[in-house]
Amino acid sequence: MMLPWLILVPLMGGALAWAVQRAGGTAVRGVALAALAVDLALVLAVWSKALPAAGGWLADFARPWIPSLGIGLHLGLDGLSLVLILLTLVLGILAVGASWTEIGDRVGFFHFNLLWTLGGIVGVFLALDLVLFFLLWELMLVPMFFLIALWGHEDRMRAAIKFFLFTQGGGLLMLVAILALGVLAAPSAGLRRFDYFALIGHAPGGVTGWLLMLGFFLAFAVKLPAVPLHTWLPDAHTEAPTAGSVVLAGLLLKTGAYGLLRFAVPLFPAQSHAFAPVAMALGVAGILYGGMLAFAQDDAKRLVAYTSVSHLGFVLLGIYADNRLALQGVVMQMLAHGLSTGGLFMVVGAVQERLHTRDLDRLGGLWASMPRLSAAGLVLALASLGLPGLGNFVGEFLVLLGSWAAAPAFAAIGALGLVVSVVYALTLVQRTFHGPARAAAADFSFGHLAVMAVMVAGLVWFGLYPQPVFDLAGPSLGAVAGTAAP
Amino acid sequence: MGVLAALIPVLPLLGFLMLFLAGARLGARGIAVVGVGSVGIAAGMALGLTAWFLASPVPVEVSAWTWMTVDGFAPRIGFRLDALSLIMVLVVTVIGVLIHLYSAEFMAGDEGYARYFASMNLFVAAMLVLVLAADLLLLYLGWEGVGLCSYLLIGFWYRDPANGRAARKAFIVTRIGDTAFAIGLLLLFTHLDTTDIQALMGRAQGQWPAGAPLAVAAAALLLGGAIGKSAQLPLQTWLPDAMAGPTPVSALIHAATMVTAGIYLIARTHALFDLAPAVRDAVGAIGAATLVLAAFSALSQTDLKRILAYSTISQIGYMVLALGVGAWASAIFHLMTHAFFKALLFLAAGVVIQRLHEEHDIFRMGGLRQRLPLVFWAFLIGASSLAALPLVTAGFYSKDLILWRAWSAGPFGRALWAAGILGTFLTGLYIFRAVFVVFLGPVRTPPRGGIGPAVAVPLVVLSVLALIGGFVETPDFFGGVPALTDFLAPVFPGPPPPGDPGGEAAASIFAALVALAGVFAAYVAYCRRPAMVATILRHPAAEAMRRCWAAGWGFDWLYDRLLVRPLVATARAGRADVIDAGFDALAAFCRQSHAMLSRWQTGQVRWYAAWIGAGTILTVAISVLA
Amino acid sequence: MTAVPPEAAVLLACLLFTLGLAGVLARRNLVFILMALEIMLNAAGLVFVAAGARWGQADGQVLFIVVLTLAAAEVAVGLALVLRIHRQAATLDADAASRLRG
Amino acid sequence: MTGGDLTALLPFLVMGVAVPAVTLAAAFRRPALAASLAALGTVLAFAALWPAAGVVPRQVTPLLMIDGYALYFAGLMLAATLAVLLLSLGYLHRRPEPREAHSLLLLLAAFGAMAVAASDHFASFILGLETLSVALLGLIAYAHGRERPIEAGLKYLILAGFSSAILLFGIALLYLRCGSLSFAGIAFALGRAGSDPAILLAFALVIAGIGFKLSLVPFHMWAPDVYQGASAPVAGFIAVVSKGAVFALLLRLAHDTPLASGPGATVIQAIAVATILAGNLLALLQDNFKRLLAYSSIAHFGYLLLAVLAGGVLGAEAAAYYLAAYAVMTLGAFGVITQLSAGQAGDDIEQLSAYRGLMWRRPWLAAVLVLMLFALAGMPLTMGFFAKLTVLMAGIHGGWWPAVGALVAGSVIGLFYYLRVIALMAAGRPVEAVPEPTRWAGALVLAMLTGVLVWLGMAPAPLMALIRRATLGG
Repeated sequence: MMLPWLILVPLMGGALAWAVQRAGGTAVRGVALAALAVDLALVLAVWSKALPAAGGWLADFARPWIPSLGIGLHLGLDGLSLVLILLTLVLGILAVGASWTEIGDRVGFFHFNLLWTLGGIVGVFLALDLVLFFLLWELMLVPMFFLIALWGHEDRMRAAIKFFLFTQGGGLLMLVAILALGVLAAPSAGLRRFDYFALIGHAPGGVTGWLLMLGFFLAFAVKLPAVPLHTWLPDAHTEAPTAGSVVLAGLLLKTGAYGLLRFAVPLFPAQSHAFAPVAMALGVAGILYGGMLAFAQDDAKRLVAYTSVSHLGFVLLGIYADNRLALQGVVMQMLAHGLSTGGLFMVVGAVQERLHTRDLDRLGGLWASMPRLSAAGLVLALASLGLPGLGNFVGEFLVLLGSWAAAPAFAAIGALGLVVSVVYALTLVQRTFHGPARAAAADFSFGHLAVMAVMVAGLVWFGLYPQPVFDLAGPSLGAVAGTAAP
Repeated sequence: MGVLAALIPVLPLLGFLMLFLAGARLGARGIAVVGVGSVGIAAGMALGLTAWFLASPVPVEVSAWTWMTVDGFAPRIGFRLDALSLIMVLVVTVIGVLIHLYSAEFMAGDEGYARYFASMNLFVAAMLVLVLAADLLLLYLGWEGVGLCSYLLIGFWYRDPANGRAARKAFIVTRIGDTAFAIGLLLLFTHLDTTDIQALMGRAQGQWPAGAPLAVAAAALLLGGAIGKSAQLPLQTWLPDAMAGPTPVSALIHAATMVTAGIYLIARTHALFDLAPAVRDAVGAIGAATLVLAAFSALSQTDLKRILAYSTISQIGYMVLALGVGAWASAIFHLMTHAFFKALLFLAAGVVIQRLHEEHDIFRMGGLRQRLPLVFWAFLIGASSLAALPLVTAGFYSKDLILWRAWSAGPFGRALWAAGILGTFLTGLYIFRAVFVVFLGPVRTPPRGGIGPAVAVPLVVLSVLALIGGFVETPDFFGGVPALTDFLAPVFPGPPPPGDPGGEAAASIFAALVALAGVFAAYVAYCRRPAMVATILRHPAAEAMRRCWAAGWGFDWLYDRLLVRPLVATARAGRADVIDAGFDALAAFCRQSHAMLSRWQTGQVRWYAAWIGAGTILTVAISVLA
Repeated sequence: MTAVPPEAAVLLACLLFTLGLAGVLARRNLVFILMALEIMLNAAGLVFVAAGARWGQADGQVLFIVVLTLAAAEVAVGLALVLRIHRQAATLDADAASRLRG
Repeated sequence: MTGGDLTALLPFLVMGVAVPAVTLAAAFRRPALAASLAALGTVLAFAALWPAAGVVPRQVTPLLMIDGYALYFAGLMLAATLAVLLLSLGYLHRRPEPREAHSLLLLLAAFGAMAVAASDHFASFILGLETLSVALLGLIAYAHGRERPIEAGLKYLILAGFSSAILLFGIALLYLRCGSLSFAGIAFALGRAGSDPAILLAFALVIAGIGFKLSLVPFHMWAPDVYQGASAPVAGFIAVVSKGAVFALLLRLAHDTPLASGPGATVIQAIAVATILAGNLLALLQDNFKRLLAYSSIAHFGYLLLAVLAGGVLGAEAAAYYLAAYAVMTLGAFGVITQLSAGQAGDDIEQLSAYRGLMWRRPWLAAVLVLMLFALAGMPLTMGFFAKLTVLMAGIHGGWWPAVGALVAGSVIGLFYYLRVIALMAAGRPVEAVPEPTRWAGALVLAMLTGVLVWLGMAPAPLMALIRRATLGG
């Protein structure tokens, strides 16, 4: 019964935040924080009351919605969704905190969009009816579009539209695949259903099955993003305001990975199995290509954006390696990337807010005037390069370990990403924080520092004792693992 | 008692956390107390642990917690204290505390004082984790941790971009080796189902016959990690540049401890290398080649720290050579003595450089014997030990053992031995070149300031160690105390080498003579007839040779042309993301289509009617033809 | 009275239709275009009459009357428009009325 | 004619009474009275749908088939007409032209449209269609003293006549071949005799004629010019009522006769693909908002052809829902233009540059327009989402993959220009909203449309159930 509220609370909070706009920015932010905190409490309440059922499902909610089309309101929570929803809400709260001073105009509408995006993302992680999933998948795009288009930087309109077009293009292919799957899996039109459990195991064979699988894969690969469908990402991430970049990198990309884990692979096990080498090759290509481009950028946000391409390459590699090691690595990589890259965007965003530039040629030597900001940036960059002891290492190592078992060649080439990541992460550190002081501004405030502390603490926790996450996500991954392992 | 072993790394870690989080509020004195104190307590505990271990030499293991458990992959946060790790812990903590003490004075007044001690403490913690780790993955954590600290400290003076470049170079080049190490880990776990080092070695010996391809691959990959960290061919290029960091850093990280982690890794996993003879031979060859090439480079440097840097590469080459002939204990022995005398040399050099206003060029130094007597004696002792002057220095015993073991390892060993002998001559030559030029002759730059106790004490203690540290293991013809070998025997089991006291004595005498010849040559060339070198160098071929050596045999040049520039150029050229051009083309196609279709909307009614007519005909045609 | 074979009527209608079509496309004067339209409509009417005759039904004639009415209404409105155009633009050139485009 | 027949015919009878009443009011130059009577007529006719729904389906005279399907579309037409009537009130307020005839023409056109949607006989189709067309002609060229409306009217006159001639020729050929003008009679005759080139020719001509009315590619070229020339409410009326009625007829024709099977299906699919792609591409960088909506409307009817191709209950349901959604979205979009252009003489506010920063100047109107545009783009929580979903499902069910592919590609292209407009409206810095006189009738219409758009976008089940009853009943 609680599950719809998990989606509705942010949506209502967003509307309320907009409504209290006249009362000033603090009221708006307070409402937004409160809504997310309530949502977080709700999640924890659901979790604490849940009795793990078969397959690791902790909670379930099903109501008819449009019976004539076979579409229902079906939400379900398992360990995988739970982990990702927790990440969503925590990052959401941090994003509200990080944009405390950055956003000055239309504060209410900004938080409306932010909370609606978060609500859509939570919904995506819960939806078990494929049409509902698609609906929520699209829903989160619209407020995100506004976040980029209204509060973004110089080239925001183009970036926002590009982001929308790419995601929507992939999404429509997925819609076609969803509908076709529902149509083909039903014995008769009257029995057509888009429920996850009704469709699982009903993938058609032959060319049709392949095309449908590709429909799903493309949608998620755009969102992930997988090379060569990634080109929306650098623009969107670069132009978005800080909170937008944090949500984009930290959460929106994860919906792609979640989609692959929850839908693309389990719905089409045989095709995914055969497709695995291609997907893994794309993952490896993403690791190296994203890293190489990250290194070459002169725009700090763009650099961080490309690192996402590289990091999510590991995710793709791991998903299609498809054994427990790799999948647990994928989950960890998602969480750690959410924190580390989200944090880096906050750092770069703070730099931009203070110095009004992201141009690495005009930055440098920030350590002298902003040691706290720089130290935070350094730690996050280290996480990004996969330093053992921080979460990203656990994720990447497990992915590599799992993919080594599946395909040693891909794992070995993917491991070169460890070298590439050092190159770009240290380039970022050097060109921003080190070198002769070219610019100076006020250091992090206490609030910002607290946000960073949460991020770093999370990364250290994931890096040194990730077991709780693994225990939580394990049962859900059990259902995925082995369905497509080569 | 074993808990103590686990606690040793925790102390510097706590020191790091205090300095990192509250460094600014502690004040200079507080920073020094925390920084030095944390390592000092760790050193004290290490000494206590040694006493206890000597009483009952049984390895202990402590598990803090299981890092993660996924599908059989269950690395532990666990520590193992045995003879090998104990020696390493001692080296790290004792030399560590001395260098921390030295730094308290040496770095005083630097704006990054807290940052410096934080990084140093973190380094010590990571290094202790590295040597104490019972699990290969935890070892990897320490391994990367020390790499990080090395990066942070090389680039400590971050305002100069050159320092940043050197720091990144160090991290990136070692990371290449680390990646090999990581892949080795993947391979080992995948085939042996554990990452616990003891279990891993046991299973490797149980499952793989000698020369098994998997064993060879695993050993080769681990070797990759080791040569990266220990600056051996072909990944040695980062170490000379790493001298950009503060000198105590060079002493601790880039001479005494971190760079020898590769030696430790191979020694720790020696069972694997025993299964891969080909890789072991490669190890020996790499060591021999590195020691000779680096010695030539050391000979042609003018920067005091770079001389020492190349010397470090060369000396680690000796250790690697020892590993290559299976003389595990002698490698560790040399690791230990090298830590003493090389740290000593760096600390002394640090004082020299600081007193001469950051002057690095030895030819602008001179006559410092009278001005800085303590430093002179310390440097001289260090140099003697490095040059392996017979009987009175620690370096003599360790190096001699390596050469003897190489000699007795068959024909391939003899070749390695020859390289070692050549190296011995060169070592004496290059280090005494530095001694004579810097401390004798006329005063070229007057030194300023004196030496406080915090600098003096480490110099004295290390001088003593550099002299007497070799007596833990003396050859048969000179006392015959195999204390270290015996101590390490449980870690490195195997038959004792065939005793041949006569041969060993002869070899020792020969090596000693060669070393002395090197020193004499330096004396001739740089004290008696300084013009001689200049005369030789006037020959273009000699000058070209000198330049080649000075530039580290052109490895940097080669890598720059072969790898760095093409990769950077490719990356910069493709910066705008060529793939995006494809999507741009699609968009352009849509725009073109729009333009074309728009042009057809002429607004002329007859044209529209014509289209309706044409459409009708088309419709008819399709329906009739379909 | 000999019945006209429907084929002949249809042939004639086709001819008329094509003629009208060509007229619409070829003439620039609005009045001529309207006349050409009438011809096309009447071609359709002719087929209706012929078909009605073929099936012996009144429907064909009825439809013909409908078509005639329709044509008349169209011409009436059309001429009114042409008048307004003439008053405003002083031309009856159909091609001149092409401000709306793109 | 029985009482039941009269009950079924009641909505039409109400309209039949309303039209002369409004004519009288117009003749006496009573614009307010004419408008009120017209509104009353549409409301009453709408109310008459309920009693009529009780007695359907039944064939009333050989000309009209009154079934749930016809009533559904009649309701849609009437609701749309009422919306346009109300929107026109404020729009015409200060314009020079007389206002009374406007209501009359709208009512007349709606009457024709209802007849078209209910006809299952070519005679009634032609009659209804021409009533509709002639009334539309008056509406398009309604404005005084400006060139654009006249030019638009002229183009519509010539091209509508041209296409009518083609359509009539096709119908005549069908009649010649089958001996019947009723759909059932034609189907029966064809079922007995099978098809031959003459039939294919006739069908092709009919498709071309209908294609003109629906502005399908390549018969589409008139649409943007006419939308631009006509006033915004009239453009909305053409886009919704005229096209909707003809589409309803096309569906019935395709259902009753083999028009859309065999070669016809190939033709329709080819037209669908061309319409979707060309319509969207033409709108891509269009700078005139009315033309942009015209092209977008072209593309939407390309999507709708998937429902025709799919046929059957699924196709009919999809089309019915889609048309309802389309009516709401299109009227909403044109309604915003109407509201913006209300109370002023001259051309409408239609250049896109005039929409820059609209979100900050007229936040409520802009919000409505944003919602309508997102709905047109098929975004969730609006009717547009389920409209696209149902049509897509119908297309997939029938396996019309080229058309499905075109729909996907077209939707992505379409998204671009909708977003472009939205981005433009969001551009610029926030300013204080300009207080402007609110046209209450229009505002009410827009509020209702927005409410319906969102409500039926979140809970489409009631409307879908209604459609299912209507289509199954027919």
